[in-house]
Amino acid sequence: MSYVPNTAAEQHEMLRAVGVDTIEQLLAPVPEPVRLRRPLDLPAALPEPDLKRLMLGLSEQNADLDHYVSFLGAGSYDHYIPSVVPHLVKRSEFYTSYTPYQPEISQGMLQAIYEFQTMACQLTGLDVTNASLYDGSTAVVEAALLAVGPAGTGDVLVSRALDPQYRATLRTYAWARGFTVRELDLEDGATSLAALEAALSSETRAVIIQHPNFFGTLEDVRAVERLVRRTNAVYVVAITEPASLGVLAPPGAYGADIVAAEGQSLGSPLGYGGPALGIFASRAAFMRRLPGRIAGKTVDERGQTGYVLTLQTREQHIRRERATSNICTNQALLALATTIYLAALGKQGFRELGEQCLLRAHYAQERIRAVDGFRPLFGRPFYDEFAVATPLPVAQLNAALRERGIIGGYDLSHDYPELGDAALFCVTETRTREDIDTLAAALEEIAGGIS
Amino acid sequence: MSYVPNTAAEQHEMLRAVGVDTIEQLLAPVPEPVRLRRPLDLPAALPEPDLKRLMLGLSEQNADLDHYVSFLGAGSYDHYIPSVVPHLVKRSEFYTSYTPYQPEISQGMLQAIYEFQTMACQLTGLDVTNASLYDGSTAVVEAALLAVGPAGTGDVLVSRALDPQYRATLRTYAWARGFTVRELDLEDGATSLAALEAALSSETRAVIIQHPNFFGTLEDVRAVERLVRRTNAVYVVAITEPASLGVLAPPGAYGADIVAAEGQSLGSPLGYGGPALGIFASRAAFMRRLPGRIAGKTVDERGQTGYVLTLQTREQHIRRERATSNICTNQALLALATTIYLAALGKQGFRELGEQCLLRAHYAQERIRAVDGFRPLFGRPFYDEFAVATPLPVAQLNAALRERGIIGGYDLSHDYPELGDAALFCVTETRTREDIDTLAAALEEIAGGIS
Amino acid sequence: MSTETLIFEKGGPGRRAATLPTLDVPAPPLDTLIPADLLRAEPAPLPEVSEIEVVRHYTHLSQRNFGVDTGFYPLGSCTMKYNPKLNEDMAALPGFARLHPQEDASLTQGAIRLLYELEGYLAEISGMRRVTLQPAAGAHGEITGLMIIKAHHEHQGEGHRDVVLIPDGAHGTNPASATLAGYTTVELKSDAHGGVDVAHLERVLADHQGRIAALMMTNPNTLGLFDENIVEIARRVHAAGGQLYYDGANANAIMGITRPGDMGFDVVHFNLHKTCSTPHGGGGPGAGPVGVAEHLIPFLPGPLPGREGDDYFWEDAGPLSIGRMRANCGNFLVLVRAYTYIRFNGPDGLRHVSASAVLNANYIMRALRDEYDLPYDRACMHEFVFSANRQKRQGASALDIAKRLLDFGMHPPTIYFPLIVPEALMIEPTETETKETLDEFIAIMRQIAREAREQPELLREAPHITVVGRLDQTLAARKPDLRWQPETAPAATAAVAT
Amino acid sequence: MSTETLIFEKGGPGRRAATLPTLDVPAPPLDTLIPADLLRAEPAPLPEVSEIEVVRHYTHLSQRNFGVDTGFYPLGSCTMKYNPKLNEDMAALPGFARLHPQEDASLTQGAIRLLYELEGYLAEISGMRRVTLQPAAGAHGEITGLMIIKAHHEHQGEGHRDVVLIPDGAHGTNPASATLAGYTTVELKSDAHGGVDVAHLERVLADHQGRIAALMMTNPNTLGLFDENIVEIARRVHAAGGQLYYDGANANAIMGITRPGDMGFDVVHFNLHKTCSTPHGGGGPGAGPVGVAEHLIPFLPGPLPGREGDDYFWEDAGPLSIGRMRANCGNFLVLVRAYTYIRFNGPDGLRHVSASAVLNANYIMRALRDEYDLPYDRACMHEFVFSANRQKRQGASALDIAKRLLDFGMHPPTIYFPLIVPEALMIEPTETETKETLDEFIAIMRQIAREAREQPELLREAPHITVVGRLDQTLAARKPDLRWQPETAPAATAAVAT
Ligand SMILES: Cc1ncc(COP(=O)(O)O)c(C=O)c1O
Ligand SMILES: Cc1ncc(COP(=O)(O)O)c(C=O)c1O
Repeated sequence: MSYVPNTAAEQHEMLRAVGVDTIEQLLAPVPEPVRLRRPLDLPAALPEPDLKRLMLGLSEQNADLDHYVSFLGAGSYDHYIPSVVPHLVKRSEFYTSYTPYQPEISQGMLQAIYEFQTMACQLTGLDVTNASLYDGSTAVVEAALLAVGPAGTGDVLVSRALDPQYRATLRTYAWARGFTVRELDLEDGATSLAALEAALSSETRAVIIQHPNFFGTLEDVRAVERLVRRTNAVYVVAITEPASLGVLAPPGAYGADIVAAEGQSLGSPLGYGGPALGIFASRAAFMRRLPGRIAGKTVDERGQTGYVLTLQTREQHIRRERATSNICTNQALLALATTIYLAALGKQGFRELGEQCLLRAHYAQERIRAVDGFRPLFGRPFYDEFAVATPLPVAQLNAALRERGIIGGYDLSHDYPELGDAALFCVTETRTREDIDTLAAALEEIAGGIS
Repeated sequence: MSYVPNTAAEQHEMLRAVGVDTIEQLLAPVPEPVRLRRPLDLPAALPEPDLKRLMLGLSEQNADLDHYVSFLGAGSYDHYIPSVVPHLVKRSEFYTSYTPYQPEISQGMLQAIYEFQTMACQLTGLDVTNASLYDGSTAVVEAALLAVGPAGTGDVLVSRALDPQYRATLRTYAWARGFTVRELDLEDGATSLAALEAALSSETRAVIIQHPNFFGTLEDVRAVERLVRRTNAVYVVAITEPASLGVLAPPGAYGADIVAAEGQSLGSPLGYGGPALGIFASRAAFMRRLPGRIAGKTVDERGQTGYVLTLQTREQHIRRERATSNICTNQALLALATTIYLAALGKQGFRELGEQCLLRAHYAQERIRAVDGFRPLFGRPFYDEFAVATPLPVAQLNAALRERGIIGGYDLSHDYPELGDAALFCVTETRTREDIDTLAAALEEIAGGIS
Repeated sequence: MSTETLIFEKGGPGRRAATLPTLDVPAPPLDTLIPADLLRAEPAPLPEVSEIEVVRHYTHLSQRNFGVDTGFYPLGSCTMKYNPKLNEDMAALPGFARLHPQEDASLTQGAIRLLYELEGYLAEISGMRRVTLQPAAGAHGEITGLMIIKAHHEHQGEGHRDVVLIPDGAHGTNPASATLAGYTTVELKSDAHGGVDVAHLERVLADHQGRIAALMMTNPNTLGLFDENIVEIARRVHAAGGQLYYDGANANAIMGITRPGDMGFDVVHFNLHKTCSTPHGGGGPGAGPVGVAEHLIPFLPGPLPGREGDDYFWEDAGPLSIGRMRANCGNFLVLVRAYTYIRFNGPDGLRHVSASAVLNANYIMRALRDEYDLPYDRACMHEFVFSANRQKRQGASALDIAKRLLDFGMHPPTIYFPLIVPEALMIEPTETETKETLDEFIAIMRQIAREAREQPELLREAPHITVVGRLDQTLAARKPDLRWQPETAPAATAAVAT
Repeated sequence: MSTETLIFEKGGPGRRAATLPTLDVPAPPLDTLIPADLLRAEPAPLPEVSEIEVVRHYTHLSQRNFGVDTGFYPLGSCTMKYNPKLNEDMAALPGFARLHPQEDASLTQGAIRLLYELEGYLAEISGMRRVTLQPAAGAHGEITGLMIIKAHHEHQGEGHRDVVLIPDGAHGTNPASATLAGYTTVELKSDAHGGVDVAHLERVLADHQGRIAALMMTNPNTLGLFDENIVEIARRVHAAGGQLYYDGANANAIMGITRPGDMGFDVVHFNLHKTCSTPHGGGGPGAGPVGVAEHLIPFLPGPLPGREGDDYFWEDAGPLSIGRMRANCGNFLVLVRAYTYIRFNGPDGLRHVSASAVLNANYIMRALRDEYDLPYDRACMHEFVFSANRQKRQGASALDIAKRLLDFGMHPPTIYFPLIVPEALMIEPTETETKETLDEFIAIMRQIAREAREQPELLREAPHITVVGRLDQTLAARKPDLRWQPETAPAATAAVAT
């Protein structure tokens, strides 16, 4: 099967017009030694009904969050997506279009990107942003690359409370590009200011913290800024949970130079981790060094307002090896989803979202800390995630929770063995009081059973 | 909550413009004695996320056919709906539009109806058709009403092998309108020709048979026609399973005057029985007596082809009490779905669909008749349904099948007690050989268990 | 975009889109299973097109259509309000959409429960006792309600009651339904206030003494006016032995404000595709539940959803029931949407819906009444009717005004209905429109009124920017072309380019 | 439709669309939980709009956009083929879409299995041994592949290899990725046949002896031409100690016909958003899996999906791995679509896809070569490049031709790429277009060629029928306006009409 419309008879007619008898003849430029002279070893084609049945079966071998109560966060967040968002994103004029290189017939997508850029600025308090990057982790990488510049050398200081996957990604790029990543130790679940002060030097090109950090803990972002300003380093704030920006001060307000964020939280499904949405915002000074595509407003020859991709001389298709980044295909459709999501929530709704996550998480922390053997690991303020010391290994705890239809917190023991048995619980607006009480009761039961 | 956009402040401003202080004042024409001075006694509003959770829960209290293997037909058929169908039907320009009374901005819907009308003619072999009726049962009613004419009297002969729900509906309308319905007895699962011959008279306005009939059995449609032609009666063929038209002769070919069909089978979800789609096709002679809306092709002042609703002088909004029917809102969106469905299957695919249902049903009948105690009730040719005598009450049999995730055949004992313990099995292209074999094995097990 | 060929003119022999399941059962020749004369000789001549052709064709058709999501749709009597996307998603849930109507009640507890609860909600909103969800649309509800009345009268031994009274402003379905139910209709005149002329009613009741079966009316009526005499009217009709039928097409004006049951009505139909915002779908499907007062319950069509404790079931109709009005339990997936809508709004929300609909209508009426004639100058409910008499004299009819609105990207109002207002423009903004949209409409309508004065030909020649211009309706009706036919031999059409 | 204001210019204070869950937990003042200086003083100034405003606004924007479902999109190098609707539905299944990446493997067996099998399919199609599904797009695949090569060389003690060879026709991402991976790039010239100039390659290899890390190339290349010397080229680069990197952007030409692995490539990336028809989404998301030959497996990023019997799991990367390329396992929902696509087509279907893509390209090339200059006159693969040199002399550039196509409802070809062809028009019809569409395109292109001769200003002034005309790119770049700001005080903008 295939989606090729033309029949054998029609293809024959076309071949005649081309002046050959068979498609084989057209393939003559492919030399015989490299021709594949057997069928590909793949499963036989399946018609749509059979395939749908197979896929439904595969999908149902997974525990979807409509049917499991989950307390996982750790970089990916389960927020409710209003029905309007997919309805509009799935307009085929959007999702079947290419990058809007022909502005006259792409005003819809271009205007939506311009709106996305505006909202990203509104949330972060920064001046400029682009049309999206791959995800939060690569956005952090791009921030570091911007900071180290064309030379590609120097130090990048990174909090150990930056998402471990982001740190791993950054290390990979740093190794290839040739700059150094130094990790900053933690103190009570936040970046140690002493460690930062000690690490700063004239070689420091960037300081990267996450806020709320990987533990959900709020960093002392203003103190960090004061220290960073002693050098010429770029102050990068990573955000994996931008729903927090409903209530937390915008990074622009506390001096961040760049925000590198993961936007999945804002209107895109979890999707087992992808596609995700890299958001990159910065001060105006970096405008001509930004990675990725940027939409701008202009006028047409008739004087009408219109939108185009602009500042393209930063990009690979113009600058090639001297481009600020190699990104080409990005995550435009997720940027569109985020734009619609934020428009739907709006000024008031987005604030309430931030509040609800915060309040529910705090209620959950209260409930869990009341269970014998569970103890908050850190004393600092947090947003919608918090780390808890557990009376048994988290793997064991979570296995017992799974039997009750609950997906427990993220097991911190792999990434932070020094914390002992510890889990990171996330509570968004989608978790009801009942869900939380059920979790607490289950923890009680499980912990009780072992003691 | 509500979908009202204007805020209290904005409504206030509007009230000022109207010249009143409160909406209450605008409601003054509603006299006090009939004012409702308490809130409606309804459940409190639910925000979208809570409501979605509630609805998902309700929906999952039902056994959907993605998760149960079903052998139910009896008027509603489980065919595979290609993904393209809902994708296109859900274009909001279609589903949020009203009846296309303003043709200049409704060419999409009007052209689709014109295509629907064409396809309905192609399938039935008749000349004209309308833009849809409510469902198959009311389409049969409209056929009878057309036959009895404005006088509203006379006899309508109806096969007892017409869907029992259709007969019940027809009886209701006949009582109100004042014509007589006489039911024709059956012989080996088909309309008795002798009974028909005996019942025909100068009072006979219509003869209504179903083909394939309620038992899936094929009627002797040509013999019926010969008998009907001895009178001036209208020969009406009802069809509940139009997928059969992929392989069966079109009713126009064997002399039917009217086809009254249920179109759900062609591209609409089962939806617990509704919305359904009434298809009504007839010979050209009845064109100006057809019920419902009709789209026609014409030209605009610039000479361009365009489509309009036409022959409206038949309709209630023009002719009021002398209209051919009272129908107004119809099932346009389902007609659109059917049009897209039939276009997607196409000439070849629709024929194959017909073949597959037929072949799978025959395989199933073979398998079931091989099970001890199960015996086909009738010896006549059938399409994708067949009646089987069962060795235990069908209610009991089906309860046992349910425990195995199987939804058994339709229990015939209520509508046709004379048949004893008997079930009507339906097998469409969506039932695999494995499904059928599983059913046979289950029947064996269940029947074995009782003997 | 300016033309789109028919799907039949696309593709070519052998093309196809959908694929069927792998055939995994024996496939003997069909004529060994079925007599050859019952088989189709040739496949039905359906289109032969590929998937991309199907998709582009119907995408293009959609682009030639206007919906609520496209723009303002102030179509009086039709209540073209915003159709919530949530409701679409709920109706598509497999547990609703992939449900067979003959499944055992034990397998459909959620569905029956939803219907049971919806029945209760509609009863409460209308002030009725029980509600059948079977009718597929408003007109279907009408005939259902009238049959219930007929059965009631027959049961009372008053089967001779054969007259149904219908106000002159009524929708065409009212008289058509009455005929279909075997009744004779008598038209009631409107008074100078736009309500039922009570004196005339009195006369008609006297003229048809003993024959009055029912009065059918809407309130607010099709002028958007609330008939203040309703209690009196009800009293008189009841006194004459008639039943009161409420055409609920205008229920968007009254939720939580007043109830037909409290006004004295015995039967009510809803148009859920209006009041509860289920999409009109280009003409349907809708749903037309019918509520009745206590004394009419025995005559309801069946079955009805029932409940005992936590168990939901279908209760067969009793011996007095009129019987079935259609197969199965109604337009279930439409009912799912209506249920979702009611649960989303709640009691306060529904009242806010109606109150806001009334405000929006009055706002437009007030802003335009200097430019357009207002035959009944009173506060309106959720809609109102202008007459374009003045513009007609200036050279532009209601139709011309409607067509001119198309040039501004707005759907026109309903025109030439109700019949009692010459050059009627029936305007129903609904509650889901913003003040800005209303203001824009007002500005455009003022501009059009000015154009009617200054250059009426601009209106007569409108629309100017649509994909087609005014279409020849006469030709369409005189030489009906109702289906495509291959122009010459079928083979020739196959090669026509996309 | 001719303008659409920004979402920020709509609505007004207090309006909102989405509703949040009922808050059912205690709600102390926020500043009792979080220090006030970490809190936002004012809510972010997002739009304040109702649901109908959101829906109409983005519906209108969509109507101002062109997609594959709208019409022909012969955009060279981008493979704008039909995006099957089935694939969209499969990616939306809750069991895929509502899955958290940190769920235990025991809860995600279906997902891991899908990825495990997809890896196998891609390995077979490319002739590679293992494949990482992590990269988010082609360019991300490129840098991943180059890092793998770098790690390999370092492991061999050849970390000094710092030169990546890139043909002059290459896509811009190739050199950009090489820089990002810490390499120096050297451009390879094309020969008169449009392939790599083997003599020049020889010289370059000699000039940079011991420094060659890799050659990156596409085959068919960006001219749509298959480089017949590929085996020889591979031999020489390998002999010089370099690795061969295959840019798979053009893989739509080769499925089942030839395999990069068999040509001698060591690393391959796929653009699933091209070859496997996952939608481009107006610029993304895509997916750029990278396959490698046996010797490079240890360097792949991790984790990789693993299997033991019926059990699927994630296998952590080994000690030689380059590490992570991003968070989580890749653009999973894109991979679901690609998996569905491969299973639908099967081995014969995929070969038919590529063969048909090749046929369609040759068909257009042949039909238009008398009107447009064909710099390399050979049978092409799935795309080809014309030069509009002739038209340029007549007064109409490649850009003008592109803009003129818009007037006919078609998307233009890629223009001015590859850089080695002046006034390039790069045409890739893909296999999902009908003969009729190709014929229509041919006819339009012939008409445009005639117009270029006879009235070039028609082209220079094109497009004539789009919602906006040619836009001022210079202004956009000189005075960048990259975000909306309230014009005066925020309060003033709230009243702007829709
Ligand atoms: C006042 C009135 N009554 C009855 C109807 C008929 O309802 P339906 O179209 O649902 O059959 C309508 C529909 O337009 C109406 O406006
Ligand atoms: C030849 C070629 N290489 C690489 C790329 C980059 O791929 P992506 O856009 O997926 O990053 C493209 C994309 O257009 C391309 O055409």
